[in-house]
Amino acid sequence: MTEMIMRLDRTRKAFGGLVAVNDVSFDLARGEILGLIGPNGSGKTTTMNLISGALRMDRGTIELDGEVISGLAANRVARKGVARTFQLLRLISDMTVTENVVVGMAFRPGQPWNEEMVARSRDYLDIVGLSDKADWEASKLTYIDQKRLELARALALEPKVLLLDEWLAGLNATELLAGIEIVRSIQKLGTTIIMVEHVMSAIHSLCDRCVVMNAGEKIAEGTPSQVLTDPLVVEAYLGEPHHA
Amino acid sequence: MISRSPLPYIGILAIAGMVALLPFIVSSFQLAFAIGLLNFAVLATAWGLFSGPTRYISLASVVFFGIGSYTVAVVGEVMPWPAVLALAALIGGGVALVVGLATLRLAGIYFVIFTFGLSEMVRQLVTWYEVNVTLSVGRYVFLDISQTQIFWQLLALLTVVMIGAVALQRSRLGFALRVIGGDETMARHFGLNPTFAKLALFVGSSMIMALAGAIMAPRWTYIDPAIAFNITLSFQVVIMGLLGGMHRIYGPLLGAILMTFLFEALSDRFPQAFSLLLGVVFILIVYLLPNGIVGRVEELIARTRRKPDNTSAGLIGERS
Amino acid sequence: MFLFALLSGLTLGGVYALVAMGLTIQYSVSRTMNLGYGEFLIAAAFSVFVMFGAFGISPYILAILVVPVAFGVSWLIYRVMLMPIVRRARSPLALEIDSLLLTFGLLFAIMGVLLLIFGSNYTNYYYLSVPVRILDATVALNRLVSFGAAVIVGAIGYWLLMRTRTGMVLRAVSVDPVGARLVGIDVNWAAGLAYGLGGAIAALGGVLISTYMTFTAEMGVVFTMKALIVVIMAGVGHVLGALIAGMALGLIEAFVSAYLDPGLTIAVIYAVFLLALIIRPQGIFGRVAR
Amino acid sequence: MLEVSNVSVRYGHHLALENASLSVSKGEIVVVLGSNGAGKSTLIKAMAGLVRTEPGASVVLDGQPLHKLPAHRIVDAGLALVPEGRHLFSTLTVHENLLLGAFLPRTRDRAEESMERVFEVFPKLKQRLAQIAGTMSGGEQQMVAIGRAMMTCPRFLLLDEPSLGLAPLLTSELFKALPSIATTGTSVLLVEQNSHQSLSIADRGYLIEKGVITGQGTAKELLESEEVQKAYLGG
Repeated sequence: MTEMIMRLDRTRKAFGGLVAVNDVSFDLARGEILGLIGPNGSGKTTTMNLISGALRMDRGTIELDGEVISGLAANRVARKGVARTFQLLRLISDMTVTENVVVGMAFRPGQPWNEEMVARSRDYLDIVGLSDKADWEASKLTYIDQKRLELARALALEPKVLLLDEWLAGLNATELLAGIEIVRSIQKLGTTIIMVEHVMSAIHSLCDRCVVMNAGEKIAEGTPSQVLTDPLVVEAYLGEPHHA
Repeated sequence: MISRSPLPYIGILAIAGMVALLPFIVSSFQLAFAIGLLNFAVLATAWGLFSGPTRYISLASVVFFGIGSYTVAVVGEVMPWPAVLALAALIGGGVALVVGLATLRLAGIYFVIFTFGLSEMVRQLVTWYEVNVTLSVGRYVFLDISQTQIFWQLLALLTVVMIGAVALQRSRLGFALRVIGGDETMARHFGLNPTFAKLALFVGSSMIMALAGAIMAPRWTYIDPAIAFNITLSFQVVIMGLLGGMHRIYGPLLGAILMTFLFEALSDRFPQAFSLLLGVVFILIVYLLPNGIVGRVEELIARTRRKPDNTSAGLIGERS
Repeated sequence: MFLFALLSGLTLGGVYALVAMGLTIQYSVSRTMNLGYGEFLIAAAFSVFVMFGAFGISPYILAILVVPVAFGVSWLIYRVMLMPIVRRARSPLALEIDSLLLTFGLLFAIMGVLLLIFGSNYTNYYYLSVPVRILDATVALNRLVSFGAAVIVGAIGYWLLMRTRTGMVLRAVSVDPVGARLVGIDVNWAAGLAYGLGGAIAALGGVLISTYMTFTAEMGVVFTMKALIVVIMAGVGHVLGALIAGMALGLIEAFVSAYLDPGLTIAVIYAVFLLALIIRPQGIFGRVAR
Repeated sequence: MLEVSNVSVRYGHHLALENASLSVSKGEIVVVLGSNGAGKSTLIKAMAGLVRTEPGASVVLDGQPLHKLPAHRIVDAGLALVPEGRHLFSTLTVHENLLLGAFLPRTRDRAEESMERVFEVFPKLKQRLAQIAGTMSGGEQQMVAIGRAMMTCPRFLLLDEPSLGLAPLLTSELFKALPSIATTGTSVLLVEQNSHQSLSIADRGYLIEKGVITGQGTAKELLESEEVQKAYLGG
């Protein structure tokens, strides 16, 4: 019997006439990596925004460790232990790498304001392999390193649940392998992860389970190999099967 | 980011110590000028403390300054001086709290527009109260406080504000403001409450302005709402902050020093054209020094260090 | 007293509605906030005052001269003063701040010119100040005529925005500037036009108000403030809302000064504004989000 | 004939598009395939003049260079974009949205004729003319957006992920409409993730990855390519 850390119950969000997330429910087991997949515009990112409190949902509930977090503002959700990365990088470009990591650390509950944070930021930079550039200005980093820094900053919040929004997108084959290793090492540290991802090879090798969304609805749930052979899922990705 | 070095504090105290000797060597006319300068230095620095990191342009400095002056006019003779100052700061902070709670959770434009008319509203309320309740519009301030004492009080206030500004920059709140200034949406996702941080700063900055108003009040001997809440003062403060550069602690201070001399020269030579010239100076600053003198100097330094890189397209009007 | 307050509220509200309509057109199309807006109103009032004094021509006829000039000046201000900052702006927020600061300077520059020429004295002149009895209240004819003119021009303006091609283009730019560029609209051309229209409307308001109100060179700020409050309260870009809210503002002002104290009008308007900000920050007629 | 060569776009320090080149002949439907963040939207925005390109870029439509023109002049030159997010005039009616498509003097006289063309492709819109555009469903809004672009009488139509946010049924309805636009001589370039459906109506396709165009071929070649299958479905 696995222990649940997060539960989404009939969450719904509409923008004007468009229902972006339509009564979506799923559970998240402690320590697992859940892939949230589906074609573009299917409501994955909106779901992530509902969990992280960036958007207020119309109805439904989200629980974290038995506590209702839906309806809380984003800053409160973060302090409860949900961290995220952003699809479009949101680093503070005129701060150093270390300072950007401290952003993740400085505002979590009970964190004293002292030099120790600078030393601790090294630990998170080590995990993502960025400690040799700790003193660089964030804007001087390459795209890949900026993605690493986003992750280090999210880790610095010491979250119970980590939301990765297409964190592996745009990496080349070698970088992808390294990225997959980083995500796996984070899981080993005991963090539960939800990842929105398009890179199928990463989903196959990382995810314990997948939830597939299409047009705002959950259409499938199961292991990666189960869902990716599901005819409904194949159709959602390919459109109508091409009968030649 | 986190620094314990006492050097900036020592520097500020040393400079303040030297300036404190000024009343012994200058004429009373020069002292009066120095008082005006110190007052603007305090106001502009307090303004920059809030508007710099948040980019919320406050057009209401005179509201808090006027509240401070009026507090002195009302209770100056019945309470001990330190209690008067404390009360002035409290009232200023209280008003700022109400204004901030209503507007700081909204986009910056609402705040600007609200502060734009706030001085007019407060002036009307005070006038109405004086006419209907106390039955006289003006008040006399008879306090036994000399020019020199006013000078030292303002200098002490400025010193405290500068030290406070350095301490703020090294504090968690100061760091929070840099994060909010960098990316407010992102900041929320790391446990930061931007509205709270902005509110704290706005209240603090307003209390300083109220204190300046209180300290300056004994200079006037006569105060009425039109004098205490004259919107031109707000305007002067904004222009000083912009000229110096509001993204650095010492920017508004620099702007205050330069502008006070400029105002003095202008109002002497062209008393009739004061508004016009101010307006023109303002427009020129927006075009030529968008980041103030400090920003321009930093730009020049950066340019000599490395070649400029032409980065990022604008959001609006590319190619057009 | 009630009828008197109602009548003076309506006449005042008519002009406020008109003036707010001009500002909301400027703001929503150009996305720059013009704090110097009220100066156009006051400058027009002074120019009519001078010309009426010199030639004795009716202010309403002088408007035919003043309004187009205001259009041209306002258009020029956008092209010459605001376009450079529109071009350099890196984000809508930066543009908003830059335009606020720039037009704040413009406010003082125009006010400074007026102060140089006219000083800071209260100014007025007499035109059509014939009492007219309506039921048991007396109203000056100039107020009635001005009200009528404001209503007619406001209605025509609204009709032009809603029913003509150019009106439709202006609305399109205010809703989605990117979409507008993608159908071939030159957004800067539209913004210049909107600035011109706003300035012309403000000048007309100034002409109308000058016939029955005392004014000073320093009064432009107050009109800008009231127009801003109406625009924000109505919801940015909502023209009909601005007309209604402007009318309401005039009525509130008249009743406050009749029943409470003439010196408290702005304080009460501000209280209403504060309430509106707290309850409906997107404006009474505005929508939460697109 | 449209020829794009050496288009690079930089956002800050991030090179979003690097030396992209492609060409589309008259009446052709071409699709650019790429994953999220690959740079396909940037490519299309650069062509329409919505983002600034690095020096050296050139976009030439039937001999006329477009890369120095502002966005509204590019539309006048005959290149129309249906953007991501649609950018409809949401508080205006469908009719007004379509009419605004015929804003340019060269299209104004033909407005009625163009609107008939739009109704031929999207008959549904004819009954919805009085509706406020923002209140329509995603698919209907996409039709209005394409209709509005058709009203500009383009020689060349760009579509940025038209299937985004649409249910599969609506997507196929939409894609079926595109060939009828191309039959009148209008070329179509669309960027998509939805490889099968878009390739099934396209003549040719390009592949884009990390800001670089990495491959091209006829629609048939791409459909049968294992690499394409793998990149978009994980095989």
